[in-house]
Amino acid sequence: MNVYQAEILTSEKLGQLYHLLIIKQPDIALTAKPGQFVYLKGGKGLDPLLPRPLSIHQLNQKEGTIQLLFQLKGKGTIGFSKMKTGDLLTVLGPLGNGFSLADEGQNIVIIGGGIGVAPLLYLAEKLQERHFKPIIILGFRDKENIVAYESFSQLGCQLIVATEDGSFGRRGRVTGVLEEIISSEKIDVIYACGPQPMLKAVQKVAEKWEVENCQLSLEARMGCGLGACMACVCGVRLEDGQFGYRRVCSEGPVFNSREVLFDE
Amino acid sequence: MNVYQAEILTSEKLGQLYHLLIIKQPDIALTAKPGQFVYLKGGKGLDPLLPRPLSIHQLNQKEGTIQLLFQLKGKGTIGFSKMKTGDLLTVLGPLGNGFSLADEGQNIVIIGGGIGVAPLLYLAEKLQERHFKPIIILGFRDKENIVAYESFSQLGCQLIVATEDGSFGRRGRVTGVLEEIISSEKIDVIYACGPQPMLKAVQKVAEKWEVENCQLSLEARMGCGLGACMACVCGVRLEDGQFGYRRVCSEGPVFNSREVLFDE
Amino acid sequence: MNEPNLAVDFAGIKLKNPVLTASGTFGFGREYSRLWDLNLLGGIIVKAVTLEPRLGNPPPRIAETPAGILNSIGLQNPGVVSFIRDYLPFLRQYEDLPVIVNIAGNTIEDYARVAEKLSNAEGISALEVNISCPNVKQGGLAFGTDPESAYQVIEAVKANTDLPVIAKLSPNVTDITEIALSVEEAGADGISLINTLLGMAIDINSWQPILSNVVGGLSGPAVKPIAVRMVWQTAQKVSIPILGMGGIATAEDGIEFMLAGAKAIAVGTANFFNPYAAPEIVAGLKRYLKEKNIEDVNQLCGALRFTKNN
Amino acid sequence: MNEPNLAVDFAGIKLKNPVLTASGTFGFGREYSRLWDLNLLGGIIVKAVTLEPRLGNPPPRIAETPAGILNSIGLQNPGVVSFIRDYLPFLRQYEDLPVIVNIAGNTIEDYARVAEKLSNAEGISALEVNISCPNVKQGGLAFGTDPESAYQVIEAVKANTDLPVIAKLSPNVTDITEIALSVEEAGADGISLINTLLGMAIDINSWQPILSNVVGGLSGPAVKPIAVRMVWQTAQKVSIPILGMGGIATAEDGIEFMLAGAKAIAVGTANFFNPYAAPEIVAGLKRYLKEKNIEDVNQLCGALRFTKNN
Ligand SMILES: Cc1cc2nc3c(=O)[nH]c(=O)nc-3n(C[C@H](O)[C@H](O)[C@H](O)COP(=O)(O)OP(=O)(O)OC[C@H]3O[C@@H](n4cnc5c(N)ncnc54)[C@H](O)[C@@H]3O)c2cc1C
Ligand SMILES: Cc1cc2nc3c(=O)[nH]c(=O)nc-3n(C[C@H](O)[C@H](O)[C@H](O)COP(=O)(O)OP(=O)(O)OC[C@H]3O[C@@H](n4cnc5c(N)ncnc54)[C@H](O)[C@@H]3O)c2cc1C
Ligand SMILES: Cc1cc2nc3c(=O)[nH]c(=O)nc-3n(C[C@H](O)[C@H](O)[C@H](O)COP(=O)(O)O)c2cc1C
Ligand SMILES: Cc1cc2nc3c(=O)[nH]c(=O)nc-3n(C[C@H](O)[C@H](O)[C@H](O)COP(=O)(O)O)c2cc1C
Ligand code: FES
Ligand code: FES
Repeated sequence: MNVYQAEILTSEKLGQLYHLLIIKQPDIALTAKPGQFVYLKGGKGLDPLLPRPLSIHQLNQKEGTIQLLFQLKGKGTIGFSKMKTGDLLTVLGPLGNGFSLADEGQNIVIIGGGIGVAPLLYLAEKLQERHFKPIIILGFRDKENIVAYESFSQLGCQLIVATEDGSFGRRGRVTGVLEEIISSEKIDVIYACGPQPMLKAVQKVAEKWEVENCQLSLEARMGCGLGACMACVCGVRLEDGQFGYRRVCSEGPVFNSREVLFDE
Repeated sequence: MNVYQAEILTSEKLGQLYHLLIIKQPDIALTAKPGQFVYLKGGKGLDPLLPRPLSIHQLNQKEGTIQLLFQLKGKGTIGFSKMKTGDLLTVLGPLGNGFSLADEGQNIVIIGGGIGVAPLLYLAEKLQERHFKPIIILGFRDKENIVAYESFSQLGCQLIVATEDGSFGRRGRVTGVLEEIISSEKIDVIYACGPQPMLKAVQKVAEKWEVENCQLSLEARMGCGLGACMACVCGVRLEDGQFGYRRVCSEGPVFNSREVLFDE
Repeated sequence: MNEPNLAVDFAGIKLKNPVLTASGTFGFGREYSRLWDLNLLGGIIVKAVTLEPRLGNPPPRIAETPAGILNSIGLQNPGVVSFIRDYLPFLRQYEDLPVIVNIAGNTIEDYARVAEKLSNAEGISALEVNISCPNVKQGGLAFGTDPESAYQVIEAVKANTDLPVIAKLSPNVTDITEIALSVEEAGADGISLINTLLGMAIDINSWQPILSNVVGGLSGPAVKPIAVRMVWQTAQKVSIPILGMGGIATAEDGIEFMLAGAKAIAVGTANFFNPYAAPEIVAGLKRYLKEKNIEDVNQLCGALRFTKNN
Repeated sequence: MNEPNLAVDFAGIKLKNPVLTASGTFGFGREYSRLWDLNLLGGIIVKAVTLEPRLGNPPPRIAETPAGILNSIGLQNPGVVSFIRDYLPFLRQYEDLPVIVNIAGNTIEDYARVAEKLSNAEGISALEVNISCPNVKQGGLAFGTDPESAYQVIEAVKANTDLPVIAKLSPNVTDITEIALSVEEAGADGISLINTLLGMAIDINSWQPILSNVVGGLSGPAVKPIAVRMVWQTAQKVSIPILGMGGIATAEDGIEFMLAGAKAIAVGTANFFNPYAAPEIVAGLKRYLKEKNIEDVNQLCGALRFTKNN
């Protein structure tokens, strides 16, 4: 983990809502694990002031590159999308703990909602490499909001896409699909990333079906990105049963769903 | 005068210290007078916050372009120099009163010091167009600091360059050269732009040799650039003989040297 | 949906929209009128006017700071007589442009006399009493940081005018609500929040202060969070309306102030880096209301919601 | 020219250079130690330590504002016992790294007890007494805005420690020098200026405050002009040394503070957007002194010059 100046190799607009950057950073490409993220700033200016956390969407160790897939939300992400090939980004990373990989022979479901699919591609690929056959469920509001479908479908895993309005794939929510699957076959591991309401619903399903290893990747507004400032906490049930706060940047972003206490 | 989005057509580094931008802005190119300036900002970001005042160095009415010549000083000017061809600048202008042109048959000296030469090229050209034969004196610290020499020498006017260390042209200050000239021929009009110590010295020379029409182009830190905020004032002797403040942005930047009271 | 209502009633002044320009950043209107129609504004607050003409402070009077500026203009203005004679008639040409005159003075008596003179002029909608200017040696800030003095100034102004009186408070205080309550008690019809924060910048090459007055007033986006907080705190305590300002550069910024409790807003420093800021904010506000299906801009005022965590 | 001297003596603490890291922005040092050698620092000021462990405030705890941030961490920390046992030993590995412990409490008694406990531990160079935290319901800011309470806290801490005591003041006051004089009289050996300014940010989509604690502390480059002004004002009045902070992100910023009168400086929010900020400032300071042919960094302290206009 360190701070690097990384060159933008590719900058690609994906529809109105999303953007993909490929940047050159061999150290991160060599060491990053699925679920880890980088803390990204475009230059030394004070507007915006803070870096932005973005997951490692995909990486290529041979070429020393990493892919960042993001939704255009505000100053930070829109700023990144306007940078050009050859421009330098300041990258702190890789950060966070990442997903822990499943044990041999386990059945896995990967669930992503909206831009929450970002960290799941590299995860799915890694799992495939290790001969797991994860089922991937991706949910989006509607057809216009779909992102990274191509990349996921090229993996050759079982892929189910749901949209809330039914404009593409199945109609409904990903957690509906998840329950269907769990009720028909035993699932040992769930990996999930997406908006909080989705993660809450996944947490409930995991609890109901007693899936012990349900890993949720959380988001939080960050200060340092390193674990020093205590800005990015989420509520958890500590080992001793007490309520406490854990840092998403350094103790997360991935937490076991049993320990996460949303809304506290 | 209005706010425009102007495209950068040419962005050229001139040595370590200076930069030249050519931007497309037909309205300004059509109406700007020598000595006027624009108030320039590179995008909507808050860093830097304020626009920067830059003189009209040269313009091309046919092509609708204006040239800005500037020294790299801080965030603002360095930021402009990093912008690329095709990028848009926000330009408020043309602003200020500009130089008033001499009466027919008058003898003219134009004096510039350092980057103060910027507004003088367009002035000199305009004067030439009207068949004046201005003598141009440009002063720089040393050879490395010389800028726009080519453009001025192409005018075909009498051009004298002085450097403080004698590394190019004559050794010494522009005001020394000015006094030499004035003592040998009658000068009716002086136009000057440059650092304050130079302008003060020019003011003294004009007073001593009773050159009534000595026009100094001043600089001041600005807020609005329009005359509304009273930030950019310089001390002057008012018509009634009293001390007062005048706005460089709207009542200047060009003032008659008799009214300017430096250091007050 | 119909066009949303943008009109607000501020302390008895009818504003066709809640967007004004802040005193000192917009002169007496003439300069910006060359760029756009001042009738687009909810109202204009002109530069501080004093009893006698004021020279102001020596330059440099402005310094740029991160997302802000420091100024030490020092109330340069032509004096109340010249204002009424030479500047007011221009503004009176605009039929639907409430003119609020910012007034300042060295003594309570000064304030009273300026108020009196302005009240006899035609075409003024309200007085904004500047008890918060950090850039003058006498009066100014001193009045705005002491509840008792603040009270006295407002009381004296009220006694000398029939116009609505808006007290403009200084943020350089421990407890803004204490001063706010005091001016409310003194009869103020509204409160302007905030004037500038006292700041300083140093040139590390010359080792001198950048401003010749050494210290100056900080304004611009940098101060917005402080201003929003003060508007919110004050709105909990007073029942007179608040005119919010401090770093407003976009409609989004303005909406923050209104949700915090401001009934109207003023655009200051933003005029300098975007001369179209004020009319753009009016347009942006309208767009926001439409998008959110809100019929009346007044619905924003103080509408801040709290989640259970708060 | 020889290498310039960077060492300063701050309230009896020998610092090899005047650059520290500000409390709460640098944890207990471990995280940044993975990036660079903490021995490069003049000293470290650790996160506030309280008598009992603190949970802190619910998230969100941070919001970005123009050139600044708002935080409402709420003093989450493991408590003084755990600090001494679990965190201090790590810092003691660094031979030449003065450790200053920031302390906070709900009551004067709390402060006294924490001070006492820390004084019995080894490897602490000084205590920085936080009487200015805006993010806790009890104590915190209330102590820092009243000269009398400020006096009492510092007096109580002094009575319970032999370590140098640095009073960390709140900028949310009408007159910073009044509080500064009060803590000096109470025996403070130094003054830290400034803690955060109370601010607020609102999400205009949800109509809720961004911070779950509603208000938070503003820090970062945005506040620098206010901090420099307070350092300058205070330096005119007190004779104990000042530790300047508030928006320092570059060596140039640090030099401004020293010229205004700070003897040492601390880097806070800048650590977040440039994790190498502190060592870069040390290097930049050295470069500046060399370029200007200044032999000793102490020559900068309070060296502000005035032109005739001032
Ligand atoms: C560990 C982690 C990984 C992430 N990975 C991705 C990813 O791969 N792709 C992607 O599109 N987004 C990702 N996000 C969310 C992304 O960080 C935000 O969308 C982004 O910071 C928004 O910045 P902005 O300036 O565009 O928006 P603004 O709303 O203007 O941001 C304002 C401030 O709020 C913070 N903020 C706003 N939304 C979020 C959020 N959801 N999470 C954290 N901070 C937020 C910003 O960082 C900034 O400080 C991730 C977040 C975390 C915590
Ligand atoms: C009417 C006028 C015309 C000018 N024309 C030119 C020109 O053609 N070419 C050129 O190189 N320079 C010109 N200048 C000076 C130029 O505006 C400054 O060099 C520039 O603003 C510096 O900005 P910066 O961000 O690079 O430097 P910084 O020092 O970082 O600027 C900080 C702040 O101080 C202000 N400032 C700093 N120096 C000056 C200055 N000398 N005059 C006014 N404001 C200043 C900046 O505008 C900014 O607000 C002109 C100034 C004026 C007033
Ligand atoms: C250059 C300048 C001059 C100002 N002059 C006055 C003034 O004369 N009277 C007054 O009450 N406020 C004055 N102010 C304060 C503004 O009206 C406003 O309260 C403050 O700048 C905060 O708003 P802003 O951040 O949008 O600028 C002045 C501000 C600036 C920047
Ligand atoms: C996230 C965060 C946490 C902080 N925690 C503390 C604290 O525990 N104790 C304290 O005295 N100051 C605390 N501060 C204030 C800083 O130490 C510093 O005084 C302030 O941020 C101004 O400096 P800056 O602008 O460089 O950040 C904190 C600041 C931030 C941003
Ligand atoms: S962002 Fe600082 S601890 Fe996580
Ligand atoms: S810059 Fe505002 S009056 Fe000149």
